[in-house]
Amino acid sequence: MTTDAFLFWFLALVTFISALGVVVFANPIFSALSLVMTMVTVAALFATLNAFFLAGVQLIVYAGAVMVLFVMVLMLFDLHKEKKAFTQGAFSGSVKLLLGGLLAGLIVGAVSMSKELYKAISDQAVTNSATGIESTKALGQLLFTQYIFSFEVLGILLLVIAIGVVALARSKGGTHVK
Amino acid sequence: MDHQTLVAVLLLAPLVGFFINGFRYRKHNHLVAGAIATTMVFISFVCSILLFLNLTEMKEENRRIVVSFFEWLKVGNFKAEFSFVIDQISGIMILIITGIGSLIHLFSIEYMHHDKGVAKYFSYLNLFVFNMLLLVLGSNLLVMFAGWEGVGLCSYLLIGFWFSDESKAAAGMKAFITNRIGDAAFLIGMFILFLQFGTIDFANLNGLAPSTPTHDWLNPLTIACLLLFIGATGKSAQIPLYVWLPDAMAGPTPVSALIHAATMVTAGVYMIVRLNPIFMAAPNALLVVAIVGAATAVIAASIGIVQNDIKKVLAYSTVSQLGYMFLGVGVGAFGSALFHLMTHAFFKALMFLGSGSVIHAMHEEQDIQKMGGLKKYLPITHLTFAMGWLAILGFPGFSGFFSKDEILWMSYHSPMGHPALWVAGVLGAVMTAFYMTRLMALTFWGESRVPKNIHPHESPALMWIPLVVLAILSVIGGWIGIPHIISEILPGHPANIWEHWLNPMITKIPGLAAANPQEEWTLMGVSVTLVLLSSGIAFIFYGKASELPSKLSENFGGLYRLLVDKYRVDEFYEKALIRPFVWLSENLWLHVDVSFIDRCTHWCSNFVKGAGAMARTVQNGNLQQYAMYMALGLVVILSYILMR
Amino acid sequence: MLNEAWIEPGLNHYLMLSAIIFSLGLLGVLLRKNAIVMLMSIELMLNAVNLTFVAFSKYSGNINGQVMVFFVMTIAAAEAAVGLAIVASIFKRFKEVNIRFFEHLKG
Amino acid sequence: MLLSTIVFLPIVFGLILLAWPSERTLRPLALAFGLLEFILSLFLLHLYDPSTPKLQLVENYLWIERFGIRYFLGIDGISLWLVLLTNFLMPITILASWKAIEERVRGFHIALFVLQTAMLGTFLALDGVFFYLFWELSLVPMYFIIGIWGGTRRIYATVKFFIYTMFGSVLMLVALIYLMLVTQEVTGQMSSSILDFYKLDIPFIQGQFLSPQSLMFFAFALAFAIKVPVFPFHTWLPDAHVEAPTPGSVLLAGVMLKMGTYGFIRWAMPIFPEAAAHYAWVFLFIGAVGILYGAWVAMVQPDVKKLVAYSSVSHMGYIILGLFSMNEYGVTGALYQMLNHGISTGALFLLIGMVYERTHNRVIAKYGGLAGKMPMFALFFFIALISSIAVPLTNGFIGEFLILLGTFKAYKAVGAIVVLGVIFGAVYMLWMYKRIFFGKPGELVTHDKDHPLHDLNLREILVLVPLTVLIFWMGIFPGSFLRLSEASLKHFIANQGNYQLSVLEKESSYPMALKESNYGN
Repeated sequence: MTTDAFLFWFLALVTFISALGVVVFANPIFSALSLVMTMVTVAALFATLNAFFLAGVQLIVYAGAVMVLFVMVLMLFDLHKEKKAFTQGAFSGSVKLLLGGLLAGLIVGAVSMSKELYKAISDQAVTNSATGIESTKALGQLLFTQYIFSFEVLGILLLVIAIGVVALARSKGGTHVK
Repeated sequence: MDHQTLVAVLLLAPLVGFFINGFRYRKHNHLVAGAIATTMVFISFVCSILLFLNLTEMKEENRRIVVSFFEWLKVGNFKAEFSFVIDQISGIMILIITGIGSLIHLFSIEYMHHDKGVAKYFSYLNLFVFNMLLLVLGSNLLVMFAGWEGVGLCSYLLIGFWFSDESKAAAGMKAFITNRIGDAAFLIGMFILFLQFGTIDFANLNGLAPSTPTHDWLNPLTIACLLLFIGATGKSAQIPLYVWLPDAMAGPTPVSALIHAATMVTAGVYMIVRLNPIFMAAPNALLVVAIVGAATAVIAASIGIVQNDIKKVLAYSTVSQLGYMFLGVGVGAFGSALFHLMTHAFFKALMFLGSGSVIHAMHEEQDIQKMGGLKKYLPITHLTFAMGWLAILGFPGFSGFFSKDEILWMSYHSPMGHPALWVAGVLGAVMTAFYMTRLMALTFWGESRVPKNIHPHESPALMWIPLVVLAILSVIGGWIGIPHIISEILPGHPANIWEHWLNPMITKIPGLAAANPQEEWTLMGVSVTLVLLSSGIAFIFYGKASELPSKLSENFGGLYRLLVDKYRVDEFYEKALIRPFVWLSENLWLHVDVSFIDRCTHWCSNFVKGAGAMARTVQNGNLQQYAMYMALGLVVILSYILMR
Repeated sequence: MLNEAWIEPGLNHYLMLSAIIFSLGLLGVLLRKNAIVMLMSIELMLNAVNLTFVAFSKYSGNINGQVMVFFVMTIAAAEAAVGLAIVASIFKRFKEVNIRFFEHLKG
Repeated sequence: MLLSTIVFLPIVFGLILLAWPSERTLRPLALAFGLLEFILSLFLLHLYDPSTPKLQLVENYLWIERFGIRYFLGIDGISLWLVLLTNFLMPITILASWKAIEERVRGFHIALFVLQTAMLGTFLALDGVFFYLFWELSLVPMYFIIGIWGGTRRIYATVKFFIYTMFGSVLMLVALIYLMLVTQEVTGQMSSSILDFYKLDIPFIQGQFLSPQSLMFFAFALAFAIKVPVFPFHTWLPDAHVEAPTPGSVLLAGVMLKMGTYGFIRWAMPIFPEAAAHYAWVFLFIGAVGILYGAWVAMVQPDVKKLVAYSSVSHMGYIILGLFSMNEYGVTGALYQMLNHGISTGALFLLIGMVYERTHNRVIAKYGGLAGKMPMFALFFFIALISSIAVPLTNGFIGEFLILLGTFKAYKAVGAIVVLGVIFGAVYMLWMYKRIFFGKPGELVTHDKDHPLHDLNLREILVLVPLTVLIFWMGIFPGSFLRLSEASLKHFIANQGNYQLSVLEKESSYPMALKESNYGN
């Protein structure tokens, strides 16, 4: 087993467990912490894929900012441990579980059976794969040349959302009089 | 004045009167309203006389005045002009209508003087005269039908004149609806004639009538004639549609005199006489007419025997006399029927007005059991009423004698007649004599049974003048139609003016044998004797207070009750026709309309609603369910792509 | 017994991992009652997608995939912010974060 | 341009009313507009050439080229009188709503004017899609008129009315689209002009219901039958009438029902001649049943407005019967009866509305003896009534007579049965009249000593007099009306199997000459 392989399997395992934790923990705080863990491992997986810049962003934006937001909100709400983490309905619940399983199974099965895709792409990858610094540079170049318009639009979107969120948060909870 | 103007004035004068009095419907002055109305009808009367004189001056071959005003309705081949014809038949009719009409208007002035709606009353009366003139003058079936329905409408309005009394309003409605039944048949008859001959003009129709009569019951002509006759039974109160006429006595008495005795009810007879060539071509229909006429004459007379309301007695008498007219028409004696129509108009109008005078004197009391001995209080009324009584009896020399006798004779003698019809006719005459004498005796003769609080008094001059005029007419009116056998024994041998006058308009009865004078004398003698005998019996019964009538009624209790209940025909109609229809209507409404059709509609809408509700459960606002559907869709699409 | 080629991580491994995490996230959205946890599950799903992008980007040598991930992250952050703000304002009003409760807000 | 002006002017009026600043002068302004429109439509009488069955005053422009949909307006002897009837009733309706409508006056008048445009458009449009547009548009204002200004169950009634009629219209739309596709197949150019529809020879198989022509015919006929409404589809009508405000009832009975019968004579019968002839018995049957059924059910109605509504069912049965007797008497009578019914039933609804304004009740049993309190009202009611029961010298008689004659000529037995309707018509009307106007004063007539019932005032008399005049005018001089329709109806009867219409060329017609002389001055 190579280092790469070990790293991948280890990270995959941790990611899976922590993702599962997000879904199954009854206490939202634990879910949030599991999510942080998932973010971090996904960031690490990015790094194994040579996307160092994205790994950084993932850590800063997600694990840092977004998760802090979540945790803050949770703290703000001061939720008790919920008695029931899942919505009611045994039938619909099992259907949902089945659907989730089916979806995962279908994709996994499809991917595992597609040897050709793997081969064709991975052969190419060996020759074309760029190193970390280069990839960050290329990303920046792309962002500010080809995707400049989308980038700016995104900026405006963020601005709008920032204002909207502030407006929402300032409202006294709903439009109706109590 | 030319004919057109004369006819226009004749027709429009009553209409103008209608409008004038109609617009002053709030006014209460009976003299003004009455004067306007009477003048208008009198103007018509003058026009009628002028026209009639014009008519007499014409040559006999084309003795007719035709006046056309405008085209009323023209669609395809159907053409109806608003045109009027004055010939031998309608010439007499307009004289009767406007003449008697004027007298009755005159009578009404005093009779209605304390009524608030007097202007309204006179406007209705004028409208009636207009419509009646329309009926008799119309030169085609459609104009006649316009008048036909118009008089029915006026009759409705006048019967229900005192509308705040529920039963009077109901009587008016009954009259109109019964008439409507006849009118519907009349319409179909008109359609058949039109489709058969392509015209509805009387002159053309009569000209096109086939000369060889058809004996087929299903021949269109027979059916058309029968349907027209049903129309006539409605208007002229024959079996089976006579029931409205006795109820129609709810109206003011002069109205009964004008509409329900003298003019409107004779419209059926007039119509058949008008179309006599057509009817002669359908002898089967005439047979039905004769039988119905005879039956009506007998049955109505029998009911008349036991009536106690003075106007009801006269009403049944009218029905019975109309039966005679139809009997005459039915045996082909159109001239005699028309003759009886005229004399009946005289004496029945007289008697109705006389009864009006009595009622007026008795302060609206109509029960003859509460009268008696009125002779000394109402001498003029009594005298004139007695003239009418003698006339209706058929007392020799009085008008009724000539006309009735002729019908009886023809019903025996005519090849279309039958001795049985003659017997029925005589039976009717005998009963008529009985109840009329009873009426006279109970009202005018014998002991006074007048309640203490009523003080009868003779009517004012405005009321008795018409009575006198009509009485004179009742007496002498028959002399213009003296039968041949009588004229032979009279000095100067007066000709039968009537027959001569009408001759060109009346179809000859085929195969009519020459009269056997001996036979005729015998039959006349028999009928007159029986009539006198019967009135004698009635006089014995009712002239003085007698036990006999009550004993008789006890002994024949069943028959008596049946007569008093008028053979329970009204009850039968109520049970057999009216109730089932109301029942049907209610059930159709509640069970078909509301419960079935509407429920089907609701079922449809509920079905859609239910389907919608089912579809809506999918969209219940449960976010996770939506997400589940999304996932489901994703799985399905994915598996479809992979399985392909 | 593990196949040597199978143990060595490749594109397929990343894709499978991403599919599994995505499904977990989906299940979280479908099953959890708490609206905030649902939002977190959405983040999970987005991360799974991001992982796919990056893996494809690596194995196809095409940097465009990473650009897309960059965008997705931004959107995800925005979405989380808005979602949380809504949940927060509802919570302030009703003291409730149960997603089934939210459906009563219609009308 | 005259027809376009007539059709769309009411919309313009509506817009003006929308912007009109003064609430107080709203009604007089609307009345003036209504009168203006009526006077404008009187020019039609002047410009119309009655000697030809051709379409006149035609405006024909391509509207949507791809589907061959045209802006196509034209008038002939059939639509002429219906247009005049609509415009005649509108000012009367506006005048009658003076007291009946007290809330949202502005909106009400706008709805009326929109309705007027829709109705006029329905009568004048000669393009399938264009016709359908107006046909459906007419539902919208009526929906609001009943739904906003109606009685207590107005929502139920208006929704029922809307969905019922909509249901039929949708089938008609399907048939319309099919026809357009057929024109494309036959001529290569899709068209929805009625003239092209007339030219089509749609396959018809005797006795086979599923042949295209029969299906199309019934799709059209159902839409029209519901609107008319004939017997089994009539239940929306009593509800709609009872709940509608007086002006709504007047327009509904007076004009909107005629849209259905007009549809038969303009669209369903000539486009599908074989099917119409072959299935005439269906309509004769439901027409005859409708006459008797409507009369019987009317007889026992406790609510006077419902009674008149059911009498409409009966009267419309006559019209259907006349149309499907397919001879000149029947069809002429049917056209005439359309006008009569508009006038006499319109008058009855107006009268009922007037007494309702005074007593706020319509239950017959609570009336009685009204003739003593309101003699003038009783008189006008009686005139409308005798027109409704077809007493000669009123308009109703002419129509009913011709229809019965036509029916009897075509089918003896049907004619003989239907004549009974004449009797029952008199029965229910006179019985109602007796219960309301005669007898002892009922509780509604006497109950309020402080506010005795007033007889009609000047405005109400003004509303009724034109109708009364027309009742007698149309009854005594029917020729002056039938004259203008004669050529068209004759053409309709003579070419039953293969009905075609053409457009009157302009240069020969009188209006151009008139215009030139005007320019000369």
